[in-house]
Amino acid sequence: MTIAAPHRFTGGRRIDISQLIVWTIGGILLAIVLLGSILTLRAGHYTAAQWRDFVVFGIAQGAIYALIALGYTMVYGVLRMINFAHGEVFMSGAMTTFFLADYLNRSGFLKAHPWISLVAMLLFSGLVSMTVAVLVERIAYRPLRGAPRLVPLITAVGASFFLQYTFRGLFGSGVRAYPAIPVLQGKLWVFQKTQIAVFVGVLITLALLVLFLQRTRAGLAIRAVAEDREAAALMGVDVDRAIVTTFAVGGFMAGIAGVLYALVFVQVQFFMGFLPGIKAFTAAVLGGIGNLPGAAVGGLVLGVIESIGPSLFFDGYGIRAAHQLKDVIAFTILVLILIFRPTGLLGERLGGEERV
Amino acid sequence: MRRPIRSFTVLLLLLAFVLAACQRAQPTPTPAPAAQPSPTPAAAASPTPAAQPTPQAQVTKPTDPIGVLEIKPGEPIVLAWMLTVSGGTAQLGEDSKRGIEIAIEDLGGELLGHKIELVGEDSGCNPEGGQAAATRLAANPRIVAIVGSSCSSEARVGAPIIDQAGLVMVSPSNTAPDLTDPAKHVDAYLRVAHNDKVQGRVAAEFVVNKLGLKRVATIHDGSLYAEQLANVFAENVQKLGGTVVAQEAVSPEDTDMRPVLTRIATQQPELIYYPIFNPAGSYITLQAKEISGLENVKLMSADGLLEPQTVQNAGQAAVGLYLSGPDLTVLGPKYQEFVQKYQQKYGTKPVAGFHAHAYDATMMIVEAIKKVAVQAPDGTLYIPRKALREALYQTKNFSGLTGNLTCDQYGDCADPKIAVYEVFSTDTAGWPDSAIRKIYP
Amino acid sequence: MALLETFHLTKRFGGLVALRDVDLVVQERAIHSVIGPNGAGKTTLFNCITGFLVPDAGDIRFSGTSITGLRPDLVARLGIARTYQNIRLFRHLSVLDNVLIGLHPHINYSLLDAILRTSRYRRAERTAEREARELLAFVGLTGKEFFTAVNLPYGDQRRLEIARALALRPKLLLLDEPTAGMNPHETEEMIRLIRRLRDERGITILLIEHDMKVVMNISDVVTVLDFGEKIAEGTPEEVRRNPRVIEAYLGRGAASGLGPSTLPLPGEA
Amino acid sequence: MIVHAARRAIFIGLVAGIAGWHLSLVGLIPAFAQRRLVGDALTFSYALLVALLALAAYATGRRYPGAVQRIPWGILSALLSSLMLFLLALLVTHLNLRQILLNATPELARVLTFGGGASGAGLVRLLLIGLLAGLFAGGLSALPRPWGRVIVSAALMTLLLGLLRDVLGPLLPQVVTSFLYGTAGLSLAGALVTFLLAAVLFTLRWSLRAKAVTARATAAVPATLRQPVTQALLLLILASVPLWAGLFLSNVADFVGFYILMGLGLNLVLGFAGLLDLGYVAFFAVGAYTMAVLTSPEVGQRFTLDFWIALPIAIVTTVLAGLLVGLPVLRMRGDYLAIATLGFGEIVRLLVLSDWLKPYLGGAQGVTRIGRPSIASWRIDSPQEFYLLVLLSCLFAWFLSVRLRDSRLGRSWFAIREDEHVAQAMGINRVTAKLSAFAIGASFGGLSGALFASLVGSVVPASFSLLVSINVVAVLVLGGMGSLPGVVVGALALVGLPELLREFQEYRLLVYGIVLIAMMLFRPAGLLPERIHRRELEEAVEEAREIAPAEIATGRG
Repeated sequence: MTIAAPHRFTGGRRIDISQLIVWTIGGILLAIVLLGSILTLRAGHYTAAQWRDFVVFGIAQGAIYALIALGYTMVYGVLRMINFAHGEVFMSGAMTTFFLADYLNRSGFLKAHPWISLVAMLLFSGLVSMTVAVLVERIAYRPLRGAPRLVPLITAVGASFFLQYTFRGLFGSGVRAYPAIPVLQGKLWVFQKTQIAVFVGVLITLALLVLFLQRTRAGLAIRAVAEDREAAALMGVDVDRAIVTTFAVGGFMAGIAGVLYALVFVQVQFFMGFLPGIKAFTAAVLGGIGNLPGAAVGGLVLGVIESIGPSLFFDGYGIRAAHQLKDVIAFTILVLILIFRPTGLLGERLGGEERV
Repeated sequence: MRRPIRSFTVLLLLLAFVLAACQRAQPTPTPAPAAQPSPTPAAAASPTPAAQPTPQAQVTKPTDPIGVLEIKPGEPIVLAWMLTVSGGTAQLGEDSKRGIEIAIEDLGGELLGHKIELVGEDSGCNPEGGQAAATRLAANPRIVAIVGSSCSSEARVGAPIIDQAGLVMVSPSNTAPDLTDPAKHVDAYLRVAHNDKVQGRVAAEFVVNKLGLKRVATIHDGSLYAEQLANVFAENVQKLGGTVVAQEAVSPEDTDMRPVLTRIATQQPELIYYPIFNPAGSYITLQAKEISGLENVKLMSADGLLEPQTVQNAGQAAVGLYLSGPDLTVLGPKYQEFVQKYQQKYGTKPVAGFHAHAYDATMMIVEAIKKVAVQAPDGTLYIPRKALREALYQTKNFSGLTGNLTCDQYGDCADPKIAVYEVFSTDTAGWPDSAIRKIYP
Repeated sequence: MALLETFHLTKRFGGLVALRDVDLVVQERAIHSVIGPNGAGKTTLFNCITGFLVPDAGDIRFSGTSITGLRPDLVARLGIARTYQNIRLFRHLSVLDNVLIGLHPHINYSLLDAILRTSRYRRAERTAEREARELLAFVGLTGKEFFTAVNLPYGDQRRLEIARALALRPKLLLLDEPTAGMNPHETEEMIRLIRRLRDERGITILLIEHDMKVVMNISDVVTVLDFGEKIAEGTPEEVRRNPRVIEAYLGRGAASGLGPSTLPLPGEA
Repeated sequence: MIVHAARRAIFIGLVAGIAGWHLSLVGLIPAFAQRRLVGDALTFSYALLVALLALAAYATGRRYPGAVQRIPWGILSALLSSLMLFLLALLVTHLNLRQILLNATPELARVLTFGGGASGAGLVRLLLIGLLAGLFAGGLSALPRPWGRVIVSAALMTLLLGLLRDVLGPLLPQVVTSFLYGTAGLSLAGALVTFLLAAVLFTLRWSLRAKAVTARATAAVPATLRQPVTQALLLLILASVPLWAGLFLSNVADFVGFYILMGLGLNLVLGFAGLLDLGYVAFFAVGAYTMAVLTSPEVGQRFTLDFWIALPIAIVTTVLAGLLVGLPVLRMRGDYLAIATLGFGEIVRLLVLSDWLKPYLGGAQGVTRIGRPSIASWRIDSPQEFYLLVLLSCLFAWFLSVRLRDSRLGRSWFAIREDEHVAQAMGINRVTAKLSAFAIGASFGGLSGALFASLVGSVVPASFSLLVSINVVAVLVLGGMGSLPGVVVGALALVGLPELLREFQEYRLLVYGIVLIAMMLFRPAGLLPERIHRRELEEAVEEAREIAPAEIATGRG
């Protein structure tokens, strides 16, 4: 029995006014940005070298975002939750390592063996951050596995503030300045040497991370849990252990990011984790959360947009002190990505979960 | 026995509410805080003219349009500070706080037979902190007067709150011109720090006349102090024949200043003037020389960065940085004595530029209290608040550590001496002499 | 007369075709079953009908008008209610509230009425509560109005889910494996309940069911899906004899966890 | 068995010790060293330390049925914690850690050892106190049902009274004050009397409640609250606050009020509709800035409106802002929603901060000279007078919350919170339900912001940081999401108490962090769980027990 279809449906969901409004707003924003860029470029205040500088600064900042974003993305991939406290994990390494750096500097070791000192600082910072990350997982997240999603999110926010103000209480609210590392002073072509150190550090870390995930049993376990936790458990993977490993690895990278941050920006304080944390999250979402290369790409893209954006988008309109709007750009990108392309630029690796 | 009395007072209070409400409606619509301060004592309003307690005054409690503070025997006279003692600007406020503490110590901790108690609130060097601190201080009815605030932003929102509460504040380190601008000044506000109209002028003279630089850029951080000082500087540079090629802003939380510096570099300035605070100030110091086009630019900041932290944080990059600020080198032997006390008490030389000002502010307040306070035979002390304010405004040739202070009708009391310092070393152990030296005037 | 019709309904997920050209006609006041091995696309069909999924092609008509791509809540308001395979109650609300939420589209008062508690509000709330209690009585949950839904025994949860669906005053009720996890006695009762729904309330029923006994027992029409395609349709008797159906079940019987014995062979009751 | 018990005791002892290290080194314990509670001896620091030790003992002992086991194991872990504390005192005294750890001062060592110092005397003192704390905790928990609780509550009450000396002292009649309080903290006699009085009160309350339970009345407290007499009395007390509270307390009450308003608003969004909004401060900011721009002569068009005209405009603006935030996030859930709203909150703050909008919104310097309300000839000026306005607003918001909760809209929010998918299948329009939650919730925040701006007289961007949002979320979490009385309790505890305890200010965010984590771990429904929910749960459990005891699934609450 076949019936000739009287009407063949081709479109998607019928048009919804709320969606229409959202798309209109998005369109207007895009138009503003485009028009601003055109106006700026036609005015021609900036030389090519300056645009290049913007990109270089953006990449240096973005590389650090990328390193932190990797931690977000890994945890999200495995647990499907945002580790809100990740920015503080990053801060804890940088803050604590200041004292090591300061000690090395005072004792003259830093001058004598800068490379050894640097590696020691990176390792130390990584270990501190790792410990903090694992503790956070153990205390604030693990007991709540299986609770409604809202619950671990709230503890994550709590953990974030707890860590911030613990470090404030321990080390004070003042700003601490890392000693300069002699071999990293000065420029190489258009780059600062510290910036190059950051790129190299990020590349090495990323490579090690990929190797770890692809080539080790622990990495395999993490990937299995990320794919399907129940199935992995049935196959004999120790889920808790895989999750702890994820936190540990993510924390270690955040710690390394902390020292690299200190190389570029020198000053550290207890609040330093908050903004980079949010930005790194933005980067992770931008690249497609749960997707490792995505986090790296997202970080770089965000860094560059932040660096170029204020000049490119707003200068054309003659907006005063456009640089102040840098974070507005970052947050707007975050919101827009979440609205229009929640799977990010490179796509979400770990599908499966419904997000209607 | 007490209960009925209490409820009676409550009733009275209620009545007073209503009466006050009715009364207030009739006169001019100008609210109290906006009223202009009168340089001369309003004879009808202020109860006790400057002299020592008169026999009549000893018997009756004085009256005062904004209230009389009553200090019973055995109760302390409460002075308060409202300074930034945390975060990146902690040294600035801590330094001033020590000035107050030394002043109280010099008084032997006592005034008119009452102990002096010092309380305080951290005002965080931002408007919100000023708002919160002022609100808390205003709610403490025991406070006589306040030494503060540290940063001009704090005062801008804090002063009206203090004013409303009937208190008075003397700032050791606010320098923004706005605060004593005739149109914007609030009655409760005085300061012993210089007005930045002076600092900005001196800085501009130094840059244009002494250094011979013509193209300058300015950066502020959105704070009242920075914004206004940058503006005054810019105006003066233009007056002296220079050009201001860029006026930019950063926010105090920014860490990456390279983009904004690159924007400035497009205009090829010879000097960047950024009168802001730490840590943002140190970020600019650190990052400016990295920018292509700014390799040879001169950097200059102001008293907000006149603290060892600036040199500690920026390290080698700080060498060559110019800093304008109060000139402490021309101060007399009294100041040297003070510094010695400071060193004895805190184990370090003064860590910022406004310790002496805080000392003077405290002493000025104490003088004024002595003038207006009325002592009852039983030792109870009455301090009429409006009269206290007026006494402060009448301060003339008060000999303080920072010079001879005379207050004008808008609350400017300073005897401004501005110097420009240069950072020549990264050694902050013997701050200030080991790291900075005066080069102008 | 046909209450629900689908024409060439197609839905893909990436490369996987969940539904392919499915034509389905559900007659008014029928009990119509959809069967098929796991992954045959039954639940996808339900999701398309209720508006949660937008089909890639094809049309769905309800009482003659197209409802394709309509928002789920509008579909529900037209009179299509559903239950879920793994019970989805409002777990932390009371039994009564669960049903009252089902009545949501039928309660009419404005926000202002609610804030001022006008007579209109009170009347509407009273009527709604009465209806909710009636529905609870209908499914046999009287006396448990103020239990929290999670605290109900399993069978009661199933019944509550049906009561909640009934609160929408549906013309068509989609039941997704209503007897899953029930013991024979409970299953008996559920079958009776489903019959009563049609007989006493005149509701058309579209049913997904794995238990062949239930299917054969109550269905007027059975549609068989396999790999997203309709392979057979007819009375239980016809379907049971259809060789393609037997092949679909027997061929992969072991893999789908549904042994051949579950499919009652001809001649059995 | 013994080995297991010992391991447990040691573990808990160590954990408590580490907690002690943490609290000491972040400065919380030394900060309270000057705050005397009872007499000259008992400072708040000591009370905290003793509480920590007792808690360790209690946590260890509660596993075991009888006092015979409870007490010794409890003592063991309390002693272990004491040892840890002593170790810290030793470290602090003999190593110069101050360069790194701000609070590793000799003063800390003195506080930790109860004045004994890092010497034999200190050790003996600490161990003795550990022993007593263990004994006390073990003994208490071994007492029959109400007594342990009554004693602990009464003790806490006494400590609270001591803590609030400076606030309460001036309020009470002088006779009472001079009897209760010494030069600092409670006098010994005052403490004793307070303790006994409190104990009697708590016993009374307990027996009343027990009676109520046996009488099978539904939940005792709300029932009495609902009685008009109690309500009127409560209202009268609340309304009379400005008469007896003085400037300072009224000011605190105002700020608590602002947070109650915001809490009630966020409760609609988070508690009722289950949408975690981490950018709630945006609405507070919009309300405050609208009020500022409209009534201050400083910015914008240089015109000023009257407060009463500006207020509704501010609320309408916030509702629009609520819709604007709500629309794009309609399709998001959980974490994404939280982050997106957080982004919105920050965008609002950054925009009002910017130089770009400075001519309209005042930039970093904010806006001052904001208008105050006046009724006829009565200018509402002081915090005391403002209190009435705040109280009225809170009551209105409460009233609205109740009415909405009991309406079909409220039910549709609950449905969305419980299961968005099913809610839609039940004919609930997700768009209207969520948007109405956002819009109405926002309006409360806007009202709060407008009042805040007017009371303080100035608005500055820094007042609208993420911390405000977190603060409101913490208020809700502590009180219980969805629970209206919970909002009040949460605001009193998290906003009111820190204002009253000056030393506390610096640690308030640390405490928020602890509250958020601890509540979620140990009491996710909050201190005062949502009422309907609880009532149902109790009844259900009770009745279900009669019907089908085996099949009750334990609910989350």
